[in-house]
Amino acid sequence: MTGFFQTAMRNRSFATGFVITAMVVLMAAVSFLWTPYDVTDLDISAKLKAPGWSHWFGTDHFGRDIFSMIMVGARNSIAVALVAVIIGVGIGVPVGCWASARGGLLDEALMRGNDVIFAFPALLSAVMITAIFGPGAINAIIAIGIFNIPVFARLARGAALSLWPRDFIMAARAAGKNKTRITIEHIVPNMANLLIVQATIAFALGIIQEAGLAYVGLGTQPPLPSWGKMLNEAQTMMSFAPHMAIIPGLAIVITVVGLNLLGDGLRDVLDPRLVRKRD
Amino acid sequence: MIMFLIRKILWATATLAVASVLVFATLEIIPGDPAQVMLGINATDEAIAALRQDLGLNKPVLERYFSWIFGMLQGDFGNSYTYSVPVNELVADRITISLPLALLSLLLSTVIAIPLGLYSASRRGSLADTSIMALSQVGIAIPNFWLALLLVYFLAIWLQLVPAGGFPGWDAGFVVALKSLLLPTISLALPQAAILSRITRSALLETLGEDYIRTARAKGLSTGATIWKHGMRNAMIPVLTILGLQFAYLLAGTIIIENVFYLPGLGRLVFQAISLRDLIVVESVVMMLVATIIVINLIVDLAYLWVDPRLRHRSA
Amino acid sequence: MKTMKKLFAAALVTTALAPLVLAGQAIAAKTSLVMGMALEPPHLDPTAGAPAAIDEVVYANVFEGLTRIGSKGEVLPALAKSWEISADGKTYTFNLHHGVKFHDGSTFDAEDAKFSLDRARAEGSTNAQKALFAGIDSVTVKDANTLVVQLKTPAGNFLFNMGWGDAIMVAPETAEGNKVNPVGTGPFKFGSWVKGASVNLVKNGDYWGTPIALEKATFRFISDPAASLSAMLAGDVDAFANFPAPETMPQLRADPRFKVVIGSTEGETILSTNNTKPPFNDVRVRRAIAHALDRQAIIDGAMFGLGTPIGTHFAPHHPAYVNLVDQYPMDLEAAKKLLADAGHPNGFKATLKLPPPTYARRGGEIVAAQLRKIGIDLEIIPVEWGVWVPEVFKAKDYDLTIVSHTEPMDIGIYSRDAYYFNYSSDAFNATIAKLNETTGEAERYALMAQAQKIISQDAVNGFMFQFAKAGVWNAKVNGLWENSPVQANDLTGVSWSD
Amino acid sequence: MLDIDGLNLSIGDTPILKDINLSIEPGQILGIVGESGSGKSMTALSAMQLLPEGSKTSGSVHFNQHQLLDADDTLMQDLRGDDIAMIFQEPMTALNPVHTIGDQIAEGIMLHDRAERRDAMARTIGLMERVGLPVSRFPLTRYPHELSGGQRQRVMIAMACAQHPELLIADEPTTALDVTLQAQILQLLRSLVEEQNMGLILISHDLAVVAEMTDQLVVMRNGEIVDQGPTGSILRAKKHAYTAQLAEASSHIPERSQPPVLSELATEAGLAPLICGRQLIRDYPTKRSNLFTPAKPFRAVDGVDVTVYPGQTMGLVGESGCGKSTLARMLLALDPPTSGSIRFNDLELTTATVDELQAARRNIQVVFQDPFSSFNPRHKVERLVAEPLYLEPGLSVAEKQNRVVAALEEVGLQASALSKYPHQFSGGQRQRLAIARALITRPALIIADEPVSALDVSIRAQVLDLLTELRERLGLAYIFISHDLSVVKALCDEVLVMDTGRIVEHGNASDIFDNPQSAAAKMLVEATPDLERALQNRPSGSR
Repeated sequence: MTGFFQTAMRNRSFATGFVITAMVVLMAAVSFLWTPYDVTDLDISAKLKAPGWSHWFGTDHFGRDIFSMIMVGARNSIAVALVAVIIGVGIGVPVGCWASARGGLLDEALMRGNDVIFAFPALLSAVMITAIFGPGAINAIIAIGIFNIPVFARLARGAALSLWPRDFIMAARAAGKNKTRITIEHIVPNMANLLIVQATIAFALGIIQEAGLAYVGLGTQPPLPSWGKMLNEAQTMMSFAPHMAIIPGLAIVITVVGLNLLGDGLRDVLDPRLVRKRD
Repeated sequence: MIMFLIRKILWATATLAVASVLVFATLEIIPGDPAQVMLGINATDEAIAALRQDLGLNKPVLERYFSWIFGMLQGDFGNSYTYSVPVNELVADRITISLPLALLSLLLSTVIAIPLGLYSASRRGSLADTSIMALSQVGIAIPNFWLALLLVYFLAIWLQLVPAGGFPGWDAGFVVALKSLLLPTISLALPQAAILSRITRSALLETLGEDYIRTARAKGLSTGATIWKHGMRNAMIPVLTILGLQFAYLLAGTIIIENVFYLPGLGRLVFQAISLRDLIVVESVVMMLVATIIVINLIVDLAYLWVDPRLRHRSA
Repeated sequence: MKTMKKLFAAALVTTALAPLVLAGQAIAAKTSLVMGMALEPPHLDPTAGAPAAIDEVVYANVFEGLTRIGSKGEVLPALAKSWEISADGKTYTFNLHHGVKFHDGSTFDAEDAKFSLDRARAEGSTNAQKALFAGIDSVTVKDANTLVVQLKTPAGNFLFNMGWGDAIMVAPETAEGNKVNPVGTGPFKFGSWVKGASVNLVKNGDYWGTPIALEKATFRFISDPAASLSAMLAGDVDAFANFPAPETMPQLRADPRFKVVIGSTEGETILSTNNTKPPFNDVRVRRAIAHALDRQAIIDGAMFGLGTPIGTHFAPHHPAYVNLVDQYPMDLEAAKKLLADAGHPNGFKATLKLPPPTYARRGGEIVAAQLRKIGIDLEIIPVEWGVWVPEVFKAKDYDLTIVSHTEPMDIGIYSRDAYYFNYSSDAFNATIAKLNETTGEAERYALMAQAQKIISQDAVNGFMFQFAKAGVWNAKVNGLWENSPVQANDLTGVSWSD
Repeated sequence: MLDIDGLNLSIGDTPILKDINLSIEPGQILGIVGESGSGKSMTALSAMQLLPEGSKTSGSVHFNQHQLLDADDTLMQDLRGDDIAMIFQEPMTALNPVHTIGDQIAEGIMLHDRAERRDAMARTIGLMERVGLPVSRFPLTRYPHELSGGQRQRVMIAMACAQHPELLIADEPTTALDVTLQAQILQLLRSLVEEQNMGLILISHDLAVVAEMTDQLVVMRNGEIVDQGPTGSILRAKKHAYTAQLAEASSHIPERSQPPVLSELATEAGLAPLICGRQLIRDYPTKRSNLFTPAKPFRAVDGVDVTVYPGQTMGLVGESGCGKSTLARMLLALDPPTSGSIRFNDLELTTATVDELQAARRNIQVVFQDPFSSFNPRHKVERLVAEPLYLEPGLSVAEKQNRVVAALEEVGLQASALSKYPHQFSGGQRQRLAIARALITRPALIIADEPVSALDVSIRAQVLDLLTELRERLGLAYIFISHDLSVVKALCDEVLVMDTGRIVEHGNASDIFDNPQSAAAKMLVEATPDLERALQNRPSGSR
């Protein structure tokens, strides 16, 4: 593992991505134990302070410390995006593998199910879902996660299909192993690279989507801050408190860039071409 | 070919059917009562009851579902509860904004992305390539609504070059209307362009690694000619896929942008309809969008056939 | 880099186009007005829906009532040029103007008036304010221009009520179509409606009253505060009667292009409390909350200083207002003690359901933060109006909520049984009953004061502030209302100076 | 005409070619032989100046008066496809799938002769006729995927010869093809050389092929030329050790101490067959062409009988697509026959329960062709080789490991291999691993599907020896599938010749090889290049 890590760090985009992501994650982690100020504590008298010594990133319209909010917001963005990815992988991959292993009607059915989800305008549907079940982090996660499922299902199925005819799968079958076992022992490990890369990408997308939902007021709810919500609140104050709009935006961009670089890096390092995607 | 089309269309209808059930079911469990919303907080219960009657909200679920479906089959998407006009009309209004917006954005992102992608693929590793790719990395990461925010602030408010938002309607004059779509188009197009350029690049690089490229070179074709005649078309497949996805996204996924620029487009129609519990509008519009997306996918599939004869063979 | 390039390109394109358009606007601006509104009306018939947006478009512009409410809240003659009230205060005789025509050309007479009133109070009418007409016993036509209304009991506010948008006069032929094609007697005719965007009104050539200056009026609907600001700054909109983003006032005030007018409204913004739901059924808990609220902080934080603290449910600009703000001064210790007495020494958990408007969402965050200080831990639940109304307002399934009660003179709601506060006090009900029968101004004011004191005593709700109306309009526009005693944008007096 | 002098090539900092000197005259055929990694392809590519990025060259490559090394693109583009043309190994990928074959052939003509499309097409038709693809049956509007491998290679040749190049470079032009096709393609090339009097550089790993085809021969190894001169004399003299080794290996016959196990003798001796397939049929569904006529299935195996006795080695030969592998999968009970029966010892595999099958599988193991794809790249040898032990539940970790070590020793690998990953082994070693994996359950029958056709000749010889030795020591029976008769002849007791799903001939190896009866067998024997025969057929001394 360490060996892998060293080789990986020689890849520029992986290194950069890793550092950025690590920083963001660290920030989020620290925010559990310590933030410069309490983000739930409003100090109206100290509102709209420009970035400075007492408040590195300034304060918002409630006098909350934006740096602290960014820290806690990172926690929230990561949590939402991560769980959404986990949902996608956790449901999508088994479905994809199952479909490719069984083939025939089941395969058709499952993949059509995918198409149905695919046919829905993702963001719009996410809005619908959150509107129905009420805004909040959990529902945002579900709304985003659902549309991760078909992505991973297709990926897994494609990869698995290209693996099944391989000789070493044949050999495993000649050793009397059943499809489930083969899937676990041979198929999944060999598509892991693809999955990891796709996961980081989905993760990055998730963060943007969460920001979008929060921006239209359907994401995480107060008192917990979220980057998207901060942007929404900042809009009308751009002219006299631009830092409120610029800082959360940058936070999103930097985080997503970090994750994408990480993904690209992983792609190069792990070379997922090992199994060619086909669908 | 015919078989292919028939099969595709059958699946499309099946998908639509399932989708319709999903949509209807979801909106059945959505809390909130349209009549109540329309009449407001001081309305008397009998007034609300009367209105529910008018809107036919008291009929049993199945009856409403099927009347909805059959209505749609005859091109009648019902009447908006809140606006009390046919949904068709509403959509007809909104589509004159959403469609141009989507098309313009797609056009813009394509004209930016494809050339850039091809260029940096052909100059792989060069400074130009690396910087373009670096830029696209950032481009992908920028949430379009944030971009929109900045654009509005600088171009509309600061420089006063373009309207900050709103849509005067096409009858206000083509140029004027177009101007008001400018910022939304840009904010939608740039992030898409970033993605597209990366796809184009990698797709082209992929094909340039193929044996037949070497064959073409061995024939005496110049690098340029090789890329143009043997690289491009083969690289189109992934690009087409993304274009399809992006168009679908642009048609429906513009809610947020439409809100930033308060454009009365489809996305915003649905958004408002949801908060006003104008269920029939939500249902119908979502169904239309689903249908559109399915059609787009179909078109993309056909485009594949045009690009790649092997598929023609397989799907014959 | 790429981005910058695009921006630059965009700039070029648009600078090329700019002149044409700006020129176009400059000329058009003279006799036309673009009015910004936060919410789009679902339809345009004030007699068939509550949403303020309806009145704000058509009241006094397209539709008129027998009486109308002036900018100070006074009752003025409208289609009725005068009236007599019988000694027992139960018979009202209205003398209507002559030669009034509906926009479809048909004449307006007593028959139409009778139709309008009867329609509003009829069985199964969808009028959102049927209560206004509940007092009417009978409506009779004396002659073409004289209408007699018989009340069951004397009602001091009857003339005021007749000035509400829900009491406007409609023609039998066109009444049903008013939702999409409103036909009234007002100085503006309905022009067109771009759904989701704007409603256009055009000057009514043969208006019976004093002719108006504007040829054309457009109401543009901009739900998003940020968008409203950019629209204003970019000159897409000439005026906002009630600007949705108070935080931008300093900026707009500083801008010479605009005139910013802070006016009063009828909106008492309160922390509505479910008075029967434990622990809020305990007056000590409610008083504790009252003590914990820092009204000024709320006003500064949520409204950026716009608004007047209130200690009861009554408009400060009303002569009968009693200032009870200091009844429960901000005092955490007192609050904690009260909670302890009520058996909640460590506070408790509760929910706070917030409707969409900024004042509610922002105010809610602040209130939550303030109550947390005395150990009351509020879970914030944002809801759409479409959920708020049935859940909170109808089903009364809530602990606390924040809403601005915009109806004028609506302290009476505290006497309605099963109103969503779940508050009932015999003393208060008696006072209101008495008030309704009293017509003499002095006595009425006394009773109003008494009513105010009672609800303040019982700390029925957390009384926060009187909603201030932040009017923003182009400095060249004259004649817009500074206050809004009724929900309306009366454009009859508006003109451009150059 | 082409004169390579002191050519050195390195990619990055790894040297690829060292001091290459060779030349070729018009009408001459120069063969370059060598095993994989010997640098034969690179030599050719350097003449085309199509070397991979980052390659540094020194020395000189003269074509007529042009110095090709570091020649500018414009010059090379004039020469390429016009004066120097090239044919690549993989006909399946060397043609652009999205353009018609007509366009792809005409492209070069239009490019170099500035020809009108119409004229170019006219000439293209001529070329197609010449390479044996009459446009009546192969219209120019066909796409590559509509052609077979052989046909595609013909298209490649037409493309290369379109401009009557002075020099044609053919890099393993037939390696991907069946022997019969190989013969045809080589024939076509030879005739083209004669009638156009062009020079041909034929790159191959197969001595027999170059022996049949070439006038001059260059033997390469690790980027160096080890032996060079007139083909005949080189191969007869075998002066150079490596040349000798190659020659020996390519016609290597493992010597056997036991007599062949022949079926009739076995039956007389009353031996029970080990495995016995009867009337085996396997259909595969095909896409229906239209809604109404039901698709008629493709019959891959059509009523095959096959019997193998204990210790017997049964060869199974036939062109690719004749059903060999399908048959193998059915015998492995991986693919159920549509009809027919398979008895292994006394067990009917087609109806056996899962448990019975597991038991049977212990005795039937398999070795695949491609040593690269037959191992899960993510597992270590210990786990890979132990995989079949899944069939023997309840083995302790220690026992498993011992079994693995034992199996590795059987195939001549050390226990140190246990903790390595497959990519750390050479092709030959991997094939040994594959055999170890097959042996570990002590099977009675190993089905080997083209086990050596992906290996270089010297390695191939070693593996063949190993297989023979194991057979004799462990009394294994093999079903040995191959398209290469020489290998089969070297190893097998009896041979089944398969053609389009049927068994067309059955007999002992030598008979079939010396006088084949069935047309299919004849063709195979005919086409199979054979070094000895080739040398006999050519006049002594070089032409």
